Amino acid sequence: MARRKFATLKSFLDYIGIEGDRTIFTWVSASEGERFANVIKGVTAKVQALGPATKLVKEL
Amino acid sequence: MEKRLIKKDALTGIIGKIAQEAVVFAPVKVEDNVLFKALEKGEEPFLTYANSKNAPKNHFFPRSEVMLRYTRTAKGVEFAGGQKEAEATVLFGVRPCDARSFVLLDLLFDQEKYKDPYYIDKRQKATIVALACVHPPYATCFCTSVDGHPLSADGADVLLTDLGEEFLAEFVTPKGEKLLKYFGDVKADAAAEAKKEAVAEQAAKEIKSHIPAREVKPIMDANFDSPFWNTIHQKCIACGTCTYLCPTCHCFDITDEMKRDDGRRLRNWDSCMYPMFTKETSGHNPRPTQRERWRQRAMHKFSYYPENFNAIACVGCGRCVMYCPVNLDIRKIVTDISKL
Amino acid sequence: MENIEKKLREEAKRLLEEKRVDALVGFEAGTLPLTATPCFITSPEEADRLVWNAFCSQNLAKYVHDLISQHHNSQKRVKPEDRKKKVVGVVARGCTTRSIVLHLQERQYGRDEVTIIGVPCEGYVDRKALTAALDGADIREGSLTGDRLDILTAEGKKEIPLQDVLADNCRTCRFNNPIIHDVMIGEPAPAMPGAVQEYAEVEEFEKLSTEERWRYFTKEMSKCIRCYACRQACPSCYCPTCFVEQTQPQWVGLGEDATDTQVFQLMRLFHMVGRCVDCGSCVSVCPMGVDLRKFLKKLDKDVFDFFGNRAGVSLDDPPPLSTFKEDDKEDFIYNP
Amino acid sequence: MQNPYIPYPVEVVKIVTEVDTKDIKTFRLAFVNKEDEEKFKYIPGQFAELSIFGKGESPIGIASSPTQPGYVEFTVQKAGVVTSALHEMEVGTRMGLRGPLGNSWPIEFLEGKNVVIVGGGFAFTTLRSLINYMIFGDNRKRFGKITVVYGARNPGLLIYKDELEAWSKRDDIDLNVTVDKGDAAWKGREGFVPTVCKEVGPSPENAVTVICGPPIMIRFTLPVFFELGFSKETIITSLEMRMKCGIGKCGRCNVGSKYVCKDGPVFTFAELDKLTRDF
Repeated sequence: MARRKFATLKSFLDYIGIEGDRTIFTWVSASEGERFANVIKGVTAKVQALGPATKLVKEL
Repeated sequence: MEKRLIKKDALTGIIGKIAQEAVVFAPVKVEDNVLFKALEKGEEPFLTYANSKNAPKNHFFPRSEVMLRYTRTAKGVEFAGGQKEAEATVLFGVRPCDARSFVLLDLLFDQEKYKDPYYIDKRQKATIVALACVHPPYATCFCTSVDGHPLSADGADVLLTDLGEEFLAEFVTPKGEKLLKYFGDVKADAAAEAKKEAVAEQAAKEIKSHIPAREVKPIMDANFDSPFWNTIHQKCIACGTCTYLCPTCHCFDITDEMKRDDGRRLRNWDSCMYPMFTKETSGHNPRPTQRERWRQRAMHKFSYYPENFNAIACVGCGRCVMYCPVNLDIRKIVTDISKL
Repeated sequence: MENIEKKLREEAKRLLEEKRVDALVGFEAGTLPLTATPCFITSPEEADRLVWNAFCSQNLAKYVHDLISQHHNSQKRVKPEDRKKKVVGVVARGCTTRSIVLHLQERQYGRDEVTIIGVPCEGYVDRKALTAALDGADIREGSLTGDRLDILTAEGKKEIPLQDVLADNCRTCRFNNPIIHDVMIGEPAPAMPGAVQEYAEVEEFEKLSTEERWRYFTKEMSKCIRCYACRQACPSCYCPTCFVEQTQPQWVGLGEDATDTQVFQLMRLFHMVGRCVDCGSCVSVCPMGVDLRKFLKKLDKDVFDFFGNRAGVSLDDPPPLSTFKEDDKEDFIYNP
Repeated sequence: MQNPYIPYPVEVVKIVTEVDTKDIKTFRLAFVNKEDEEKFKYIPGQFAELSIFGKGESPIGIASSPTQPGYVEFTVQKAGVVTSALHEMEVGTRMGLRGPLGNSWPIEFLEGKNVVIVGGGFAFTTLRSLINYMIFGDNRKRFGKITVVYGARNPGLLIYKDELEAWSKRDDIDLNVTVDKGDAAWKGREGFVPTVCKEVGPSPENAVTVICGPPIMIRFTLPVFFELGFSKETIITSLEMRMKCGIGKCGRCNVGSKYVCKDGPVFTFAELDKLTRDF
């Protein structure tokens, strides 16, 4: 069910104009240390490529 | 009182000139909505409009405004009033009903004790140029039932009346007279005034919607617990459309917001139609259902305001009637109450 | 239509006389020309107030939910053996019954607590489209004859084809006849021709660039005045306390900050995944004309594309977000 | 123009946990700027908005008496966002204080009369302010007999225990403290406030009753006083409503045409009778 929610959420955020690479989902088990590291590296790289988020960010 | 006649096509030019010296608010067509808003560069005022969807009160009492700002420091929180000093503004093309709403709001925000500096500052620095309703625009207009008139100058500093070939500009207050220089030097003659009289009479006749607003106060007071209130609210969906579009509604909420060490205290519109409006921390709500909330809205406008300020808190613009999503018509409610 | 109205009144009268319903929600004529407004009827004599026409816009399932849950609350402190049952009758078109199906799936009330008087539907008039078609002129008088609206405004007479001012959700409606009913009035209505292009608008929008889509989203949301009419009119929005009104923690600011409005709308919209029946109520009640449907229809489309589900069209389907299949879409999952 | 929405900066100088359940505390606040104290001149029965930046404001009755210079005290029950934040605070914290707001107990009307004070639970705060005001120095001579009936559900929920002790030793104040149900250590009176009022039986002769407590207590106590011969004009209470601005603008705390924040919170029952009831 989580998979269904994430599938629609990612698609919807992309649809309203939030870059797809900012909404990332994956499964990582506690035993998959290396995979976890790779995921974090990959996500960081994607987000760095996009630069700081300005959409939906509130400034007082 | 100074009176001038101006050519019909001169209005846009006048607004342009005023805009060089003050911020001008005017009706503007934005997609399908006519909004009363600050004219931005290159934006054309829309002067053939009926009335704006939002009420011009928004300028004095905005949807949201900063009351106070604060910062968390090592010494503790430091704070200061967050009020920006208001700029000189001209509200151009306000309909007489909406102009009257300013008079009603002044009664509340500018009382002897407890003056509201946010409202008063903007109000004092604004000049109101009203545009008379030579032909009242909507079948739902009922200003004449609530002490208004389609050609009323109540609340206005300058009143413009379309006399067919030209506009009559009446400078009703000293504040209004400061705008004289923009309106040329053709003084209005007796003929123009006579014409205005005739227009005024005709315009009032064109108002077809009448409600017994002045008569209902004692009936309402006596019928606070009447079963009448048990059914009228049923279809109300408890949205705030009527109150948010109303030129006289003024209820607000105060909330704090923080981001890291900086924060602000805001006042935001609130609505007596919302269940949360009076809900207490304990969970107790003195107005537990839409029945009490509707009664409050009706009583506030037609009983409490008259009692406290000797004025009905309604200008008859008809916005709540036209835009209520479920057609809960305040005119019908007032009329029905009068028959109790 | 007139025939349907006559039958509807007879049926309503009968249900009330036979005490098969305690209250009935329908439409009556509004106080403005070319409008209808929700009404609540509890006695057979009142049945003659009922109307059924192209101006009945709201989704009455909203009231069904409200009435039944109010009744449930009122019974909470009553001993089980003394509890009374209340049956709410409702005049329901396709989308209204979809909402009822949804309520039943989400266990908001029992099937025996609602009596559905099904009516065929060929779409309702979008008030804002009508105003736009009249260039903002005030409607003084109006009537509907067949497919033609005859309107008198301050500027004069005008004829408008009904088709031109139907609500967008009606034009592309796939379910204009009741999904479930206890009584059906009249014959089922013919299918709406636009149904085949149900998602055309969404598909067009998907083709825009990310920034163009974001610009459109922010522009539309900037119109919102946070009156919550959309939420209040929506039969699927029935949380006892909306997240906007929660204070501990406060999820979203209450002012007119653009991001707060965007977040409010985004959250509300996303709560509609698999739950929006495309009744158009939120759109029709919005005083500012925010294009909510552009976004809701996307959720509808995704749920259909991904999971083959359409909200409230079958009592046997579980709600799409409370079930799953082994082979559900997972191409979106990141795999470095 | 004085901005009535801007609070005065104050510092928490003392915190007293009043009850066993620890959810009622008294906060003593001192003005950061001495001149603000001068501007914050108050009368017993008034309230103020306690302002916690980042959280909001909460209207609370003033528990101290103007005869206690140098600080202002508030007794606060932990309930909502602001009061919970307040309960987290430590001595030395800075916050804001806005007021004084509302009318007050009608001191002039009470002068020369016997005063009966009836309080229940944690609503005793502004009554404490009034008592301390009346018994302070020469003030005492301005009032007749002072009778106090104060009740709580159990001994652990009585607030201002030290003061109750001190008052009980004075002979110019008839103090009757009661609890609904006592415990092993409780040697005082047991019984509900209405019953105790009946037992104490104050004379209505030249007397005024000031009553403050939970609605249910008020509902059952009122008939007792009517029976004793008090008129609606001589029974005074203080109302509570959800408030925001505190100055009659934000539009939520009205009872009929009167705003609890501005025209109240203190009303006589004769006045309340004339108002359309919505509370």
